[in-house]
Amino acid sequence: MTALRNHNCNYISNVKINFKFDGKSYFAYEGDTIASALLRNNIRLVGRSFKYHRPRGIYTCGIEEPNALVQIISEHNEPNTRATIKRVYDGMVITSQNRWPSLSYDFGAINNILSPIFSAGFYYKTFMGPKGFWKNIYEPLIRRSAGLGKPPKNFRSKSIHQNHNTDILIIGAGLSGLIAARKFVNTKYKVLMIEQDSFLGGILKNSNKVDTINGLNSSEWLEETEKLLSKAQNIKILRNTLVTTYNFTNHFVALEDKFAGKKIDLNKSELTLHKIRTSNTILCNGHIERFISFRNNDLPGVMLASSFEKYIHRYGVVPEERPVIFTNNSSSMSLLNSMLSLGCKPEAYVDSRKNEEIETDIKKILKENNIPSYFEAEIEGCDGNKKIEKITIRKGKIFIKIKSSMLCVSGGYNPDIHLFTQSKGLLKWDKNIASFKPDTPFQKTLTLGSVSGNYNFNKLCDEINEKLSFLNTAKLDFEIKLNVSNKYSIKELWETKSKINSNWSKSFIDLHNDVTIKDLKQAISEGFDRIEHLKRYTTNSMGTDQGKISSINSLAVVSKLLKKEISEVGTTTYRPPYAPLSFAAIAGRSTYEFYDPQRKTSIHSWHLKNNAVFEDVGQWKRPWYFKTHDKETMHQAVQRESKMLRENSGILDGSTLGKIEIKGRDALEFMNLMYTNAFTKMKPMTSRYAMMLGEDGMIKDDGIICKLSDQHFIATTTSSGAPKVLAHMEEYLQTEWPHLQVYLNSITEQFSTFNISGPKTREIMRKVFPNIDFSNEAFPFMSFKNFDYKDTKIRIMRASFTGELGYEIYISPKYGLELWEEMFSCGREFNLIPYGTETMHLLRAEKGYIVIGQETDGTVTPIDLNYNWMIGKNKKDFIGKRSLSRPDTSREDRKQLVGLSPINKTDTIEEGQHIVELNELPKKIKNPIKYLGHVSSGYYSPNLNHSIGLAMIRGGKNLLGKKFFVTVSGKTKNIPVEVVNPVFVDPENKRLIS
Amino acid sequence: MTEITSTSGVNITQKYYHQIIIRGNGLEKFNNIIEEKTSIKPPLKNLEIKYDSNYLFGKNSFDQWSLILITKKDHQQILNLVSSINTNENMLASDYSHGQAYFEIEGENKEIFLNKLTHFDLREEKFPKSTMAQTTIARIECSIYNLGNKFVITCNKSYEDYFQKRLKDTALLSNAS
Amino acid sequence: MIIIKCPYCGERDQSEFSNGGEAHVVRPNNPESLSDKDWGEYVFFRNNPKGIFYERWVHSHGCKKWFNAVRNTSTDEILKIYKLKEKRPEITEFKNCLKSPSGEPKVGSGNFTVKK
Amino acid sequence: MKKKYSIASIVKNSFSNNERWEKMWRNPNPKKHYDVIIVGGGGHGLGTAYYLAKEHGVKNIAVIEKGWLGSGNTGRNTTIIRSNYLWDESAYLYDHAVKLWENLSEDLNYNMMFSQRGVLNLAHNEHDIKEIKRRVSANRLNGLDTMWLDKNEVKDLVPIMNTDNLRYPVLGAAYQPRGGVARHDAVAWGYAMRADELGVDIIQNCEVKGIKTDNYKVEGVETTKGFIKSKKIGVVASGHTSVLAATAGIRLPLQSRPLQALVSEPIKPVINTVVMSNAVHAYVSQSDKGELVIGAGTDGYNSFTQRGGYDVIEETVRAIVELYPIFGKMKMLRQWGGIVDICPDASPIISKCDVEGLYFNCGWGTGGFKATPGSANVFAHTIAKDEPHKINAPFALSRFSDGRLIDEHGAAAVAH
Ligand SMILES: Cc1cc2nc3c(=O)[nH]c(=O)nc-3n(C[C@H](O)[C@H](O)[C@H](O)COP(=O)(O)OP(=O)(O)OC[C@H]3O[C@@H](n4cnc5c(N)ncnc54)[C@H](O)[C@@H]3O)c2cc1C
Ligand SMILES: NC(=O)c1ccc[n+]([C@@H]2O[C@H](COP(=O)([O-])OP(=O)(O)OC[C@H]3O[C@@H](n4cnc5c(N)ncnc54)[C@H](O)[C@@H]3O)[C@@H](O)[C@H]2O)c1
Ligand SMILES: Cc1cc2nc3c(=O)[nH]c(=O)nc-3n(C[C@H](O)[C@H](O)[C@H](O)COP(=O)(O)O)c2cc1C
Ligand SMILES: [Zn+2]
Repeated sequence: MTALRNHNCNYISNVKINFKFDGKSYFAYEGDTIASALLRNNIRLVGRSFKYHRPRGIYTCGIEEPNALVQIISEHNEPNTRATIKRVYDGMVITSQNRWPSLSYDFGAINNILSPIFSAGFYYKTFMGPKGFWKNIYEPLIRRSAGLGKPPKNFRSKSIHQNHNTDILIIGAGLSGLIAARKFVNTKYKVLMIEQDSFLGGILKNSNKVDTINGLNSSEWLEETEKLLSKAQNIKILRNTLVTTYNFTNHFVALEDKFAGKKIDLNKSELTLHKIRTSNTILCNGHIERFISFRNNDLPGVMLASSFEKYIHRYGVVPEERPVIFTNNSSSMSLLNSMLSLGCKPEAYVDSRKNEEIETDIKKILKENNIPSYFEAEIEGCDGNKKIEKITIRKGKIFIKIKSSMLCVSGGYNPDIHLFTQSKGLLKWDKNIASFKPDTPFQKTLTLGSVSGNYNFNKLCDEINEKLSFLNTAKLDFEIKLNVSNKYSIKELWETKSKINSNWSKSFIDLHNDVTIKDLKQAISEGFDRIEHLKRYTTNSMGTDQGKISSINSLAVVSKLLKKEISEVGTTTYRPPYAPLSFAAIAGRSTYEFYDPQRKTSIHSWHLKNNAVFEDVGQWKRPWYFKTHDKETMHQAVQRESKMLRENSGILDGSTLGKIEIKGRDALEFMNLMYTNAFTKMKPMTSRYAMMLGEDGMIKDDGIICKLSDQHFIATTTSSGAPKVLAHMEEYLQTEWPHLQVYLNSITEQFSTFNISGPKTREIMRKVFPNIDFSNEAFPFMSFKNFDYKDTKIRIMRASFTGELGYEIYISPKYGLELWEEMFSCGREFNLIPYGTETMHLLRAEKGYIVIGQETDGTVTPIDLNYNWMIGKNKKDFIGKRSLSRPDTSREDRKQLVGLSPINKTDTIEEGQHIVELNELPKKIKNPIKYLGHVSSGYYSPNLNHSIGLAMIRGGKNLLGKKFFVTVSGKTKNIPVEVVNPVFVDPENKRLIS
Repeated sequence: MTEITSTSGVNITQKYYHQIIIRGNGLEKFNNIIEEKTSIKPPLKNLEIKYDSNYLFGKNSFDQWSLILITKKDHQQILNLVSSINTNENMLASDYSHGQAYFEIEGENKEIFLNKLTHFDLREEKFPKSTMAQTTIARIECSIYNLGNKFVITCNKSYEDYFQKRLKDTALLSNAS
Repeated sequence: MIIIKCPYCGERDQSEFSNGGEAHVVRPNNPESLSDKDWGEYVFFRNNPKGIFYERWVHSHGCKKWFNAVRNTSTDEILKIYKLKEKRPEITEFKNCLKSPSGEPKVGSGNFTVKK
Repeated sequence: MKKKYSIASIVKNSFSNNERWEKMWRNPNPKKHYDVIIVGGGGHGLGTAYYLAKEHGVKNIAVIEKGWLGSGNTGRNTTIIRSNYLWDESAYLYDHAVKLWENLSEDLNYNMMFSQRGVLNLAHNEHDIKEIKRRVSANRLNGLDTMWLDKNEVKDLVPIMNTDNLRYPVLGAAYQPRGGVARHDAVAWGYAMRADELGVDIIQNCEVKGIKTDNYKVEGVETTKGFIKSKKIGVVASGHTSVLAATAGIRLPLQSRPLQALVSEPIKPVINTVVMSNAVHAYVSQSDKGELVIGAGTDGYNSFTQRGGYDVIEETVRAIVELYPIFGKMKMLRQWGGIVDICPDASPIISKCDVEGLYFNCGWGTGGFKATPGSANVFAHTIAKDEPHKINAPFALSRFSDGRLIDEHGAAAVAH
């Protein structure tokens, strides 16, 4: 068991670094993956399997790895990292997963002994009783043993996104990708080429199949090509970037590892997620080798043949000097070549093909080098304790046992169809390569090289020239000389027969999820005879590798069991991502503080300085209340603000209110259709509270409408409703009433808006605006005027949401803060206070004014609110009108708005509680208890000195004066209340119009 | 002018301009009125912009224009212009001056930089010089004007703070690796 | 993610648009004259075909303009985009577009990957 | 029950190499005629057949499924089960289901792995708090176990949750301890097995092409395996229901939209409760196998493709990473979509229609898995008795004319 170094490898440096695996220090070279480094150190056992905790090693040399998943402790415990992809760096700390207490002595391995019981569907058939056992005993146990790695720790990412728009996307910079790219050098096409590895070359660097291209040896040709491509202005290459997702309309997602082989610096972006939109896609992403199932085909030491070869050429490590090779196809010749050229000789060569089917070149090499060869033979199985020790070959009826610690397996090559099928392209079974290959693309997708099922080097250039001929590129021809035979031949072989028929013997079909061929057989016998059922019942190909090296095998095995054609069996659905994709990268920077944009008013800095506590309203930050000192609670602050305002005056930053300017010949008609109110008789320069419904008759939004003229209106909307209202208006204008000449502009942002109200307000306004007449006569309630102010204009409207004398001031944000401060310096002597949304809500509730989204919930009509006066009776039509007369909306016993007053004045009416007829509730409610409705708003009124409530209750209009009970959260005793008029303060509106 | 960030190949500054949004039918009479009021011939082609050192006039869509005035002006002047346009029954002009934030982005890497924040196709063929577009950048709605050597981006003022931070964050992180 | 060609702004990512459901549903001229059932139909019922669908989109994060599209809902392919004022294209125009390469039948959700 | 599963049966079979298990269900050819045909072999359809046979003694039933059992939304949902709906009608319906869930594994002798690990609905702003408190109070009066938890209590249940340092902080949550998750596929398989035992013909790979009616009466279904006669037809085809209804000349107020979900790679237990957040669109639970099961939002357009836009996935993952920063170090293993049938009021339709003998159970949209046993149970009643059970009476099609909607939008933006 020793690994050698291949000194001819150019892709790995000589710089030695150190890392830790399961507590022990090892060396590696810069450029190593965890897997190549472990192999270099002769480590074969790297993890335990998912279900049976069987010892597992390194099976492949790439993204398809099903076994070698490790946890990176030095990177916030990153779990389930593929050792075959992740680069090592100096000081990296790694542990194995899914074992306890240690990798070699794993307690969970008992599952392997119990495995005959843990057959497919095991969980569904047991653990059903006695009652409570599932919840308290079985499930917690199952959970504890589930999962692979441990959860990560203390992590916050800074990954960024990069969008691309391009003409041509080439995925894979292997031989075919590079040739294709060379055709585009200095053409008019913008080309993006993406390669998952840090080096270009694909098969050229992963094997020694190719000898020369146009007379250059393959590394020289690579160098020439790289130079050519990097000089081309129109071509961009991304390395260390894996394409994971092929969406509709040629949209892609690819993940770039910015720190491949380096320690992550958390102040930087560790990953870049590329989002790509392209006109044409060229898939050159190659092939994936598959395995063959045999007894114990999961033992550490079993490795795919081409992966073994890749370790030699790409990472300069020969994992084992004398492995056994097992194949059913012609491709292992290059492995033989590679090994022999380094002076290593395989222990044996086992080929399932018949003597006459095997290439003469291969036979020649075997003979010349005296390699024990077995044709028309297969591996029966292998044995060993946590590693291969003995390999059994079956040749006819004879069994031959060979000692070796490694077994290189090749079951043939599958075109890597994952991305192609994600794009919804159709596949076809190709007998010659015994695999599925792309057939009909659904999008503008081309496949070149081995992904297209073309395993013939000599036909590669023809294929590329032909398939790209529709584009304006020159023909390219390369003469590719090989070290191996060009012919690819394969004989189907999916599983070998085990000579031991034990309950414990296992041939795996899915290594990751520990699915055996036996499981498939059992599932079929139970009636799960569709491939999708088999997948779900056995969890076949549902692991983190998504069955990359095994799914075609399982289809083949199943088709044999069902006696069907493999194309009849079909595949399961390929879904993104191609390989597990980092959540951090998907999220990008639009998370944490950037999760959603924040909107701030022009007064924001003042609010901060004055200890505002903010509330999120849509994307806006609005002052919720202001703290006068650190210890002041929200309740105290709101009580103080509310009282002060009704005594003196208060001012609210209302800049977030939506504002829409409506103008045009037919503006009046339009407004009459959009709102319930009638605007025809309304005088210019006056304003009106208005209600907007949906076609279902339910309240959508409300606001104040200012009429400048019949052709010109300004509407205000709720803060969070603003975009919806504008969109709603635009929709009707464009789609239903294009004959109306009306134009709309959102002017929300063009004004800072202040709502000032309270008995002292007029005095303050006079002081701030000494030239304006604020008398009742000159400036009546619900009127507005424009005034000059500095080099701008302001609009002042007499309106109020608190029930006090009030004005709304609209001013350019340029002067917003200045004026706001001015108001405070003038208002100081009148005890002017700033107040927030909570106080606003309290004060309006005292007046019985509703809030959209609080009294209304999408099921409330204006009639339910007793707002019949807002409905233009004589209007023939407005949006939602017809719905108000449907049987249900005209019912008498709908939920209607009322006020609630506690009979016992110290009781608190809680928002969200319900109105019932019982004074007490049972402790445990078994049968539903009838209720009349719910408390939509509940506040402690500092002005009445008791709790008040607004409520929506059944038939409320007729219940004035009746007594009911309101539930209390967490208590069984309800509080008695009286149904009252919802206007608690100043029902005659004396204050309002004072 | 406030410098927001200046990193390898990208230079972003915030500017303070005036702006008017005009709505109307875009027919000949409309164009004449606009020209008469503003002394600028409005762009006629959809998405076209006209500009010099004093103004930037873009046609956002078939019935909407935005006029950005680059040189410093009295607000009153703008408001007068707005109300004089508004004397026409079937036109709507709204002052957008102080409700918008204006950013200019220059430098050879400006496209790559912006494409970290938007999917918008900035390629010359798709977004030629002297045109404008409305799209989303950093998750907010923006207008973007292509002046060839630079892009002018405008968004609602309430996002100013957020947008600045996103720009800086992107510059910092893309610089780093 | 679909790419949609706004008739006014050009090709943009679908995330800039909002879908407005079935197209060519005209708001009744005189709602009061409708029966409850008919009015309910107008408010709540929209076609939901698998295959050719006439629908509305609005470029909500762009120019804010509405337009119509014909889309194959069994493949998401947009077959035609036209302005509101333009005539509704005849369904016969799209007869040949109904099958996706994945062999998606008219009724059925099959996720086929293999050519039959 | 013929097939009896237990640890004993498992051990016994293990000795015969697990080669002697019985078939879960037959694969019959369709007969010419059935008393009741159920179109759609999802959980609701199979359950309906089971209850029709078991509780109403109907003998001659077929379930016709165009793909494989559970290939619709039953096999692709995030499996969240809860009953804390706002309106009484919904609360009764969904809690009827939860009560059935609680005994379903024993009832069918098939482990559905119904795991009552509790469901949290997070509040991120004042509006959420108000909405949730109202719901908690209404639920309480309806006898449900929903409660309000403050931020610290939420944090105790889910310690890895980031509650403060985020754009929309977690301010509290509604918590329903009886809520949880179940193993989706097992639901279809369990019902199918027991329905089959009671004589129901489960016919897979048979697509109903049209419903034949004559003079407002159903006559049967046209299928890819020929015409099959029946006087009663129950359509339970989720996303495809309106397409089928159209063949009988019936219009339904449904829109079919993609709804997506995703799973992470499996890890050791890290989150023990189901957490839902409407405001930031993040629905997450951890399965018994260890993967995080994450639900996304619906795509904004009609589609029958069983896949949605990548932007929706991105939205969801942003929210997940925001709420649980450590999940940033984890990876998405697979994403997929289903086609959900969305009703204007976000409530289902379980109803007769103008055509005699034609019944619909649809409109479950994004949240019908939780209702499976309850819905199947009352739908069986509706078909057998030709009149609704009192629980599903309010869910009639006629509500769209008279306006008696059951608007659950407020209660759930996406009602997983
Ligand atoms: C991603 C996602 C997440 C979800 N998350 C949740 C959740 O967390 N909690 C929750 O409660 N709900 C959730 N749901 C919703 C839930 O999955 C569904 O409401 C529920 O499963 C519907 O069950 P069903 O039996 O009615 O439909 P389905 O399971 O869809 O069954 C309908 C069947 O009808 C078949 N069919 C269709 N047309 C025909 C035809 N012409 N002929 C024959 N057969 C036909 C289909 O193939 C399908 O098998 C989610 C849905 C999705 C897509
Ligand atoms: N005769 C034989 O035995 C045999 C067998 C197989 C292939 N071939 C020949 O070998 C040549 C192979 O060339 P090729 O270009 O098709 O394959 P290749 O292996 O040279 O290149 C594929 C490249 O794609 C990259 N890649 C794969 N998936 C990716 C993803 N999702 N994102 C980013 N990068 C990804 C890989 O890292 C690799 O570099 C062909 O000429 C073929 O005919 C011959
Ligand atoms: C609750 C749940 C858990 C899942 N877990 C996994 C999983 O661990 N691995 C996997 O590959 N797929 C998993 N899936 C997804 C399925 O593989 C499949 O994508 C989904 O059922 C939709 O089917 P389709 O992709 O064949 O269309 C899961 C699905 C659900 C509903
Ligand atoms: Zn547009």
